[in-house]
Amino acid sequence: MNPYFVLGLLVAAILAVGAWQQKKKAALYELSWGVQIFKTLTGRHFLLQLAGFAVFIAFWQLTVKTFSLPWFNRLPGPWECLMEWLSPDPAYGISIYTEDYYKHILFSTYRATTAFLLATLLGVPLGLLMGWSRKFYQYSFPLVELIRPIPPLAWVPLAILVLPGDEPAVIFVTFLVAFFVTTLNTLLGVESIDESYFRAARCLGADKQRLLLDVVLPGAMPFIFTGLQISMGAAWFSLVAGEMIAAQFGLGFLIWDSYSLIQYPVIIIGMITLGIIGWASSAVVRSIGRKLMAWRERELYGSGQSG
Amino acid sequence: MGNNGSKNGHGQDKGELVIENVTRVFRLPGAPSCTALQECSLTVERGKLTVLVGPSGCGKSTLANIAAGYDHPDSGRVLIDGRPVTGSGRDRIMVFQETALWPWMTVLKNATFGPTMLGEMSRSDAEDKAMVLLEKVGLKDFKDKYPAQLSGGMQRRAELCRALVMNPKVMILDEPFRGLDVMTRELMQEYLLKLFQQTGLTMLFITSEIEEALFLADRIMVMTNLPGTVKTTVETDLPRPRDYQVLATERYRQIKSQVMESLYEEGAKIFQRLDGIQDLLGNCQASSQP
Amino acid sequence: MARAATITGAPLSLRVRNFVFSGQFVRGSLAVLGFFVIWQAGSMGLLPFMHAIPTPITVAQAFWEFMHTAKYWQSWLDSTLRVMYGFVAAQLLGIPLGLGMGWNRNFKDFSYPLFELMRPIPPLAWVPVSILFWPTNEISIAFITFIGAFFTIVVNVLGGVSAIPRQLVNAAVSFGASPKQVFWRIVLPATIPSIVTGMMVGIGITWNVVIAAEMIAGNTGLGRLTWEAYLASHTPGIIVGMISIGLAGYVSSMAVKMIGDWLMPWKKIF
Amino acid sequence: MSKMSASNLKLLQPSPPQDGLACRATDGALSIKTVGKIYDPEGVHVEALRDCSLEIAAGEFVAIVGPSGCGKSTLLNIIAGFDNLTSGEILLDGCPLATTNTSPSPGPERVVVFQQGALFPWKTVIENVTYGPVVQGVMSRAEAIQRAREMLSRVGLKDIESSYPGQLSSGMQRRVEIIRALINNPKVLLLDEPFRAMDTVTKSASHQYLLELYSATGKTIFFITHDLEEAIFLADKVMVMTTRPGYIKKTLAVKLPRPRQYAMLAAPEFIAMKADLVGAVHEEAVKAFEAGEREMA
Repeated sequence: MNPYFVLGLLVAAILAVGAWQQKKKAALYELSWGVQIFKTLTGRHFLLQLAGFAVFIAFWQLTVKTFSLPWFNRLPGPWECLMEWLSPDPAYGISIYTEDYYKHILFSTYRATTAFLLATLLGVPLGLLMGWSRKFYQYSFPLVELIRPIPPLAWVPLAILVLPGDEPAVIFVTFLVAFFVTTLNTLLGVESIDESYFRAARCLGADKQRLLLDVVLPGAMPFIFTGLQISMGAAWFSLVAGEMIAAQFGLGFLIWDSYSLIQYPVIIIGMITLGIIGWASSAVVRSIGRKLMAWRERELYGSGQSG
Repeated sequence: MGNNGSKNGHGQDKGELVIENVTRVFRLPGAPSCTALQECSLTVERGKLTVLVGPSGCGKSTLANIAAGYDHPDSGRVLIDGRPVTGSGRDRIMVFQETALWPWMTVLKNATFGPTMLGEMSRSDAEDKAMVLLEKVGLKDFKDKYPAQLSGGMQRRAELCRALVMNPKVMILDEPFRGLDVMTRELMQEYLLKLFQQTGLTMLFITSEIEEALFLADRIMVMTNLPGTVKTTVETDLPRPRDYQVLATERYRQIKSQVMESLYEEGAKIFQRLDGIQDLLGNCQASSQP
Repeated sequence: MARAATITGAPLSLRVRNFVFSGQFVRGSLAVLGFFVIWQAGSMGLLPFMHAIPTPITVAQAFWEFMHTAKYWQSWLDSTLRVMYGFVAAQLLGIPLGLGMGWNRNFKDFSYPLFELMRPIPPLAWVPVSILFWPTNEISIAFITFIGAFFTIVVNVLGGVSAIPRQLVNAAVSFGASPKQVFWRIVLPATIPSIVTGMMVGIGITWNVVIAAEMIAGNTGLGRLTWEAYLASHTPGIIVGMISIGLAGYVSSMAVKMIGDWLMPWKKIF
Repeated sequence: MSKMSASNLKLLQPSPPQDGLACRATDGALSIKTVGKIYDPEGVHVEALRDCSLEIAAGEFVAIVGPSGCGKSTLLNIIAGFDNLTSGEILLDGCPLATTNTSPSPGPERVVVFQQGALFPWKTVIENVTYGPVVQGVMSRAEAIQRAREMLSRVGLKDIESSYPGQLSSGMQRRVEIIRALINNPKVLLLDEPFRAMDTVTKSASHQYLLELYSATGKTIFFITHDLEEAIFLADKVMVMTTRPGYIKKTLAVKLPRPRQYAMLAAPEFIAMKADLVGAVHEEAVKAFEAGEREMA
């Protein structure tokens, strides 16, 4: 398939999504769909955003290719990268048509997801327990504070040595960073719960176990999800570093490997792919959080009717 | 602008605030438009303390924002001494429901911000003037504290001082004591009356509490529920200075019944809409016959 | 209120004594002690996975040796300087950008989507591009460090500007302040807490990034020191490196906190 | 409300007391005997209550007024079982509820309605109301829902059972919270300034609902406020508490007939009672205020 054709398809898809969103907006402002799209397209907001992108792409193309300025001329140009990405027959072996591209994505996603889930499964209960039991907090908090200042990436060499193989090492390092973020945010969440909720529950006859289930967990939920979103970002952050240092596959590896092999457009492809996946994964966490915290959403939108 | 305005009782720089046929409609996406104010007119007389009472959400704050110039009416106008004004200006200082002291400045810096920023006064003159006012409200020893170090009541007093240092023509107070407990609130009211009597400023005070209105006002205006207009005006001709002895007077009782009847009628309308209370109105009407 | 009054009122000696004998202190010490016991037991092969880890005493000895080499201190200096350059540059560019985006709608429309597009790219993915672009290795590592702190500070400043309570600005406007005065005397100080939060988060990220970048592409620095210990299979050296990095991160966080306290005297009081 | 039919109100009558309670209570008379409370967290002691004694008969509505920080809430916390006492004892129907030897434990026979409201924001109205009976296991979920629906509809809250508290007005929230307390059939209802920060009109409506529920259930009510007018309007007895250390300085029996009506707010005897109390309270308020300012300086 022709790369231009694919490019056209992509642009069309983006436009379609944008137009669909305008339909919702049109209903909100009681305008017809066409008028709404026209208003958006000619609105200052949209034009400025477009200008922002245009200036950036133009700057990239002009400095790197057209004028080939010193320093800049070592980088690949935007068009070159785009064509490589969309090419059925890529010069350096990585494009949306090649199996390798997806293999790298899959490896990275698998590692990030495993680490993230592990961190959530361990970090959330630990944080809840720390916030729920004073004694447990007093035992565990100094330990957490002892280990936390060490940047997770400093663990890489030790992890490789101690754990069997590179794969667990990379996952461990990714896990570690996500774990601390999740635990501490969960703890913060429990601490943020107003004392009167605990008192009310005890008044109504709840025992300690019920408190954990009915007050601590739902009360800390907003903070937990803020923590999970940060933890997702942090997981990708250290995953890339781990892969660059110690892995055989994955996007971080791809970027570093392409650098060594002088396949510069692939670096940019890898970066953009990482950006898209990173963004998408936090969007997933965010939407799960919204589903679980319907009460919060409704509170925000329903506040209009209070009198 | 005379700097001695805060001293003399009836200076010529006290303004008269007139609100003429003001209408304000809010249009929000996805919701029916809401008329907050409809042809609302009122006059705040020179050197008088006028209190505007109404149920919450009746458009009182919208009116205050328009009078202060933070919001613009769809029609109608605001006049100070017969001169129409638009936008906010230093002739109308507003004291807000939520504290608006700048948290990074000490009490004294807050109070002297206005005059020194405008370059009207030297720093030391402004500080002298501010200190006189701070002393009056018992904050002399707190001049170097940050707002977060003060109690709620102290913050309100500091804010009053900050506004008075600006020597405005009209002061607009939008439920300034809301959220304070009743007892602190009563003490704040006493401070406000003291300042009012000393400066003779024109004040528009907005509240939802009848007691507060009765204690402070020269004149009480009751607002209708949405769309807001002034429904009843009651002259509060109780003797000043007022203290709790005034509670026992017959005139106080009359005024209270009158305002209560008018206010609860509006309140009942809201509650019919929200919750379906029927009886509040019956009770209110009974209250007008002593 | 009653409690707040008493805590400040008690004499220091009493407070210290109360603290030392409190359950909190005893339990915390027990936990830390337990940690070292487990470490020791693990190193002696009593626990799975951990036999490769040297005992605390071996590590302490290695630490002592490291402290007598010039290279160790040079690594401290190199890493700290890289963090400083990147961090300071991120503040210098990020704070005005964030303020600009918060203050001017048009500027925000122009730059924000682009900014959001770049933000999810992990800082370390910039390593190859950075090495390609910048003439020296030193600048490229500092650049990656800069990327790490830059996005955080901008997001925080932007959030801070948009969260300024409306009435703080309104009050100044009604006192007759010009837009310029409002910006310098109200918006800027009101944003300082967010700036400091951004700096606190940023400094943590910066150390993370520097360590990784040094491992991947550096010749010197604490990250490299650790990596070289790994290459030489000198396990105590790895742990010394980790501890040093932890210390460095901790000290810089404290420094940033002090700067924050100095910038915000009104927040320090409690 | 007077127009509410008698059959409707029956639904609010207390159900027969549960068996198996150590002290079988039918009424809920609370007697507080020379209670003292000293906070001593870091070696410097603050005396919140000193020799505080008061008697509340079964089914009586008592309002405690006093300036902020005078120990009203401390007393309520001790009765509710959130805090222990340093001296004295509290008896409920002659059985010790709190003494210096017992560790505090809250329970469904004395439920608190909180100042800022403590409906669980993550539970719907019906889940909130049924929480107590279901957790205690005294009703099945279906029974509890049935009963909650009945009770809610009697206070004008019919169509909101699947709403979250955040979607309700403050007046509605407080009514739901009172129902959440009453569904447990408590002996004493403890109200900690529940109508604080409401505007006059909402407050008045909330008063009406509370009085309705009081006359329907006949529960003992311990009501804390700093609003004199509210206290007189609602209560059988108004007690004035001093600033720290707190004790009862003055007790006033309110001789207004029930049902209370708004006309009474402007009635001469009401105003006379208010004037009687104002002096005592004002004195304490000024003391507390000055102490507060000194403390901050």
